[in-house]
Amino acid sequence: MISHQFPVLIVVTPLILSFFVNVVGWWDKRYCVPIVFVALSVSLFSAIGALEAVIKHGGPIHYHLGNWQPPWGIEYVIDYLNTPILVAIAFISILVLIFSQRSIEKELPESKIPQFYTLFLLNVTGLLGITVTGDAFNLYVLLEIASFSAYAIIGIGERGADFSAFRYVIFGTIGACAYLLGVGYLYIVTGSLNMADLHHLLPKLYYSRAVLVGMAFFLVGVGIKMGIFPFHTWMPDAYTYAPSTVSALLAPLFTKVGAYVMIRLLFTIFEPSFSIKLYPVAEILGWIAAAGIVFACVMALAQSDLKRMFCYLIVGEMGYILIGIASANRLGLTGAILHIINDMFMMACLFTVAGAIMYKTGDRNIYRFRYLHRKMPITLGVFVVGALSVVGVPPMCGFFSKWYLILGTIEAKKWILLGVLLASSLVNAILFFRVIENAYLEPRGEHAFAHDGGHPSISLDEVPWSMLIPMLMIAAGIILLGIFSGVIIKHIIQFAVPASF
Amino acid sequence: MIGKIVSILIAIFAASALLIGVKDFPKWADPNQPASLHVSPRYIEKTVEETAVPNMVTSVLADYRGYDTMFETSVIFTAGIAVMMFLRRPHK
Amino acid sequence: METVHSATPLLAMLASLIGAFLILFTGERNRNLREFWTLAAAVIKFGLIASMLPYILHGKIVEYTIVEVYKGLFLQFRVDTFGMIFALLASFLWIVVSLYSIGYMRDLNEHAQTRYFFCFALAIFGAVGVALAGNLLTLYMFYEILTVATFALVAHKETPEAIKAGRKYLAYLLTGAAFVLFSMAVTYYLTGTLDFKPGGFVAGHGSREILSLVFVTFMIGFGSKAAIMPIHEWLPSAMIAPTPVSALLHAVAVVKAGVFCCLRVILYVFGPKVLSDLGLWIPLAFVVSFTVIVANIIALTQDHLKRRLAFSTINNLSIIILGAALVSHDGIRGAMLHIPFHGFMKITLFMCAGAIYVKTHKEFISEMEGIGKQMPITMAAFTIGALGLTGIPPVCGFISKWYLCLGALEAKEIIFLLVFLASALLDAAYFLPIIYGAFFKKPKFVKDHFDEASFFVVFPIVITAIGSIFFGLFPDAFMHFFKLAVASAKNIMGMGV
Amino acid sequence: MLEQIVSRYNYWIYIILILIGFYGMMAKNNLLKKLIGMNIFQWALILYYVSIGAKKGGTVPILSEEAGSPFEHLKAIQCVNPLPHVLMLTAIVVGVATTGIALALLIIIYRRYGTLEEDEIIEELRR
Amino acid sequence: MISKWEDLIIETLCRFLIPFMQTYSLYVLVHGHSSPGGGFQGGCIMAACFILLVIAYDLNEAKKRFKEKINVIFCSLGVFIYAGTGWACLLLGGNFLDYGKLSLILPTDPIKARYYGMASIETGVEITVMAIMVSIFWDLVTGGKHEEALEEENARADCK
Repeated sequence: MISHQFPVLIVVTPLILSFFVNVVGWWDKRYCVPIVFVALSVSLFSAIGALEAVIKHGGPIHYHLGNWQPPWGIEYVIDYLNTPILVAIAFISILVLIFSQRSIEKELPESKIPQFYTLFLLNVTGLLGITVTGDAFNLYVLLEIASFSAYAIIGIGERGADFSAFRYVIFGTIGACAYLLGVGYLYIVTGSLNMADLHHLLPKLYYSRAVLVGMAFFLVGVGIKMGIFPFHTWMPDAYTYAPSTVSALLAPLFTKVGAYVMIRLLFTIFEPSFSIKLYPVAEILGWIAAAGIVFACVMALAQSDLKRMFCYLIVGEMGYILIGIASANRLGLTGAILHIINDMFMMACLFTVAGAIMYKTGDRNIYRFRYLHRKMPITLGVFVVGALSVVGVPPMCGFFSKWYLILGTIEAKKWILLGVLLASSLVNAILFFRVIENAYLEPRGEHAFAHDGGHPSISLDEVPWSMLIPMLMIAAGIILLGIFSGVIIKHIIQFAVPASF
Repeated sequence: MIGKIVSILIAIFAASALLIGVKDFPKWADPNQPASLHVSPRYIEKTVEETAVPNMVTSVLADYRGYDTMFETSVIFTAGIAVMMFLRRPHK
Repeated sequence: METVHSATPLLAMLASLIGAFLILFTGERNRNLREFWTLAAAVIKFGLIASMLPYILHGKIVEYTIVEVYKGLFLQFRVDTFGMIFALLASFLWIVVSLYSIGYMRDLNEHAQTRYFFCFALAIFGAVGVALAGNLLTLYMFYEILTVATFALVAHKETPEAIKAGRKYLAYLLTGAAFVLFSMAVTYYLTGTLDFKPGGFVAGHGSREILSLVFVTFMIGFGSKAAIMPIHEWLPSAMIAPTPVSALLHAVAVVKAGVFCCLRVILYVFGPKVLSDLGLWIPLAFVVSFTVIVANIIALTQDHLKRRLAFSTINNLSIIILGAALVSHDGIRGAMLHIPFHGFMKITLFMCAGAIYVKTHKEFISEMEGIGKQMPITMAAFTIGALGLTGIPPVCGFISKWYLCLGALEAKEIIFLLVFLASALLDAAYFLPIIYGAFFKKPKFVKDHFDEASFFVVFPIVITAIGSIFFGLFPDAFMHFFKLAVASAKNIMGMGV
Repeated sequence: MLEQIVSRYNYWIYIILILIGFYGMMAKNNLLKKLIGMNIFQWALILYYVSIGAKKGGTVPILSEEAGSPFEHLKAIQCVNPLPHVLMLTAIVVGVATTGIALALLIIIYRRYGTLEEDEIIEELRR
Repeated sequence: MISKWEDLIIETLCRFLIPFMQTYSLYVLVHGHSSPGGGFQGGCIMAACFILLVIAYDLNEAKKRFKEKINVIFCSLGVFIYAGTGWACLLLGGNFLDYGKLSLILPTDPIKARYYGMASIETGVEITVMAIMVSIFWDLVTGGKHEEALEEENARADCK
């Protein structure tokens, strides 16, 4: 009985508890985190349940809200594509929540904490809803919830956050409106809002220009939310100035969910035949991806601020996912879907590390990290894991998704994309070993050579366990995802790739 | 200045893109456009016997697509909380 | 060839991995315990690997699959004769080197010893993983781990030059890794498998051009680690690292791993047949012969002892690859024998250099005149190693070189025979002066009483020196290098001995 | 062409509005003007959606007993399409919420930098 | 605008108007089913009353009638009623927001139950919209510092 309700429980539990958080937090702030934790763990549980249900049922499961048949009512659809992403979102948001307590206490005025956690929960609700919904307009509403809470929790960051948040409001609204235009253009020629229904209605309209324009605006809207290359301009500022918890929450989840929406759009609303063969969408995406990765690498090399460097890294990672989509074959898409999940973990790892360093030193400039490995060894250990994963060193998960992307580009004979992939991983190596050098190596003479044990003045000063445990779990997740990526693909992702490939 | 020119060019580009789509639209207020034929008729014809509410907008808003409306309300809620968090000072 | 499914390879790997983390968590607090972990892990690892030797000698293959990655693509250990050679060499020399580095580090009172031992253990983890890997993907995985772990060792001294050397090392090796990744992916796309097979598995897949391209990229990729000219530049500059590290780099783990990978690709991915069909071995052979000659000539000009040794290493590595590249039975045999034998001799030489440095802080050959009177044991060992490299019996270097020359003859390639001989001569030309100076020249300052380095430093030197003579006399003694090499050559060429 | 325009003039109007709003959002230097441009943009969209719902000869989508039309025999042709109106109720609310958040942000920005001109704020941030 | 105006006509007029406005907003709410109207519209009208109160009198006056704590609770309460209705349907064994299932606890048939379900959620919407609008208004006009802003303005008024 309960198992039948999993799809909706994933979303409505955090929603209804977020109202509690607001009221209860008004009386006593100490109850905020536990309530949020309960809400998120319920969604995690339901997400896992949904995953099991999908695997048992062996196909998509539809849930009709208000018991109205689609396309009249709104439906939730869980299938092989979105359930793993749901699980990942819920899991990471729980870890970030545990991580957040201390750093939020440090970075926010105490009076804002209840509202912060309300918005935190609403944001996760929105992201989960976007992932699970099967209705184009419902997706828009949830996108707006996620975006609004994102604007808000970004805007309370350090100096400059408010301005970048306003910029984000402008860009986000353009994106949302572009998405809404896309929906409208599809609605006026089909009269339907349900994704599956659109999938059936559209093929006979594939030569109408309205559909093409609608798709174009879809892509632009989603692209802005994803922060892919030409539309990324809001992202570095927003995620850099935001509180470190917030960037640790949004950077992994929001952009990846956008990537998920793009895959849904290209392969569920439209058919691959339209979005790949009829129009050269894949080609265009491929070029955008290549340009974006190159741009991101260059910009990231120019940064000395850790978080900002990571932000440009996200632009590059989005480019990887686009490459997977653009290579338009089974391997490439497998890589893209796998990379969505892997990248959630990698970015969560990196941004939580950045948050931990901020918490202890209050400084993000990578040229001032000297002796950090004596101060916070565990944090840096986690950082190294994440870094190696992004660089693409097996057995970290980053390598495996890159492996499938490479195979995909080879199969699609897109040699330029292949070159970009390989070269960018080298640039990532430069980026990260720059940081690792600054953090680990101590040019001789600064520490006494004769007596070991090194600098007396610098002693172990690690962040509290409530921050370490989530980081360690994420690092473990990175390695496990890498080793067992084969299992995940074998049982889940290979069914998520549209059958027409 | 350059920025203004560039932005107006972009705007015109976007608008012309939208206009290209408009060419294939059905005529305005055409009773036989797909939007009026595919999903909406049920809302109009069945609303009373299915929901006992004569106001179709309400029935669609609150029942057929009630889930949207819930999140719509949550959107307002979100905005309120956001404004509260941005501006409101702690109480003495 | 029947396969034995057993978890021994995994356990052997875990030994050093767990050891590494025990070292890390023990840290500076309790040095003896920390170094006990090092030795314990080393011994256990060697024991586990040696325990697989009987199976291998009976022509079996020990296999352990960790997990399936994709269709027909596994993370998998597969121990065959060739892998066994390298695994035995690395794990045995780890014991020696860790003994040595304990002494070295303590005598010099180096900093950050925990990190040093940790990365050392990880490097061995990677090297043995490369040896035991059953397919290219697994091999690549451990190859990368090895690269990253060694970076910290190369940059260990943390002087600006050291950091520069580390960067150079990473730049070369990660670029190489990217090439490897590319060619690996293409290979998988063409053949649908990456499992090593004696005699190669790419035959019949893909066109001439694509196969040649893949071979070239493979060679660039792994050659960057095997220090084939012109991509050898990182190796001499990595000499800045502490001597045990150089010893590890040269004799045991890193460059040997590179050569090992090259041989894997030449013999187990492409196979002699494809090589000779596509005529790919000729350019390869010429490149490496060029490397041999030029490296030797450069070595003549070096006065810094370790740099001279470095170029001698480059020369010997290329000799190994050359032996494999002349697709001949004896050549392969010689190449495979030269891997462990060169390991023993070269590690002796490096540890001698280290001992001299520990005692006298002398790094330049011109300063070492008469040092033989001061440290006779060390210099005796040095002499053995040097003579071995020049290919003088009864030191083991003779045997491998003998087979290499036979291989050249078998392949009817007189040029390459000449290359082998020339390299031996040149070896003599730059080693003998050192020995002569050390023993017969008058020291600048008179110091007649013996003044050896500490026990931990000298003992390993003696072991390896004795080892190199021992293997020269009984090449098939307890590690059975000879038998293993013969067996794998047989499998590859597919003909009886 | 003219027929095109006349028969779809509502779409032309909304596109012109979108053009204005988009230009305002991108080109204006004053953040408040950007915000106004944003509102124009959104309301243009709402106009577009609502105009989808129109039907020639359709009445308001509300049944009333005294109209004398028994519910059963009501045909879809007689009422305008209620769905776009519902969607636009949501869009309106979203627009209001966006404006609220943006205004709150502007208040903070003005407090912190003492101006709403974008370039001046960027100058301030550089410092 | 948040300080006192001292204008008899306006005050009396508001006293006279506000009850009617509130009644009207409730009318719009309950007749939303059979005529134009509903939660959002009603909520906005209801919020307008309190805003008018602030304009005509001052913030304190308005806050006396509509406490801030109450406001915060109402913000959540409305949405909670909405989602709670959905949950009720869930717990009664239907899908989320399947009002038909409410007939198990309401003395009506499933069709009519939908009517009542909608009524309840419209109420929720009205409450939330009203509370949020008022609170946004308060925060925006006073820049968040409610009473202090009031005192500042009064001080300025005294200086004049």
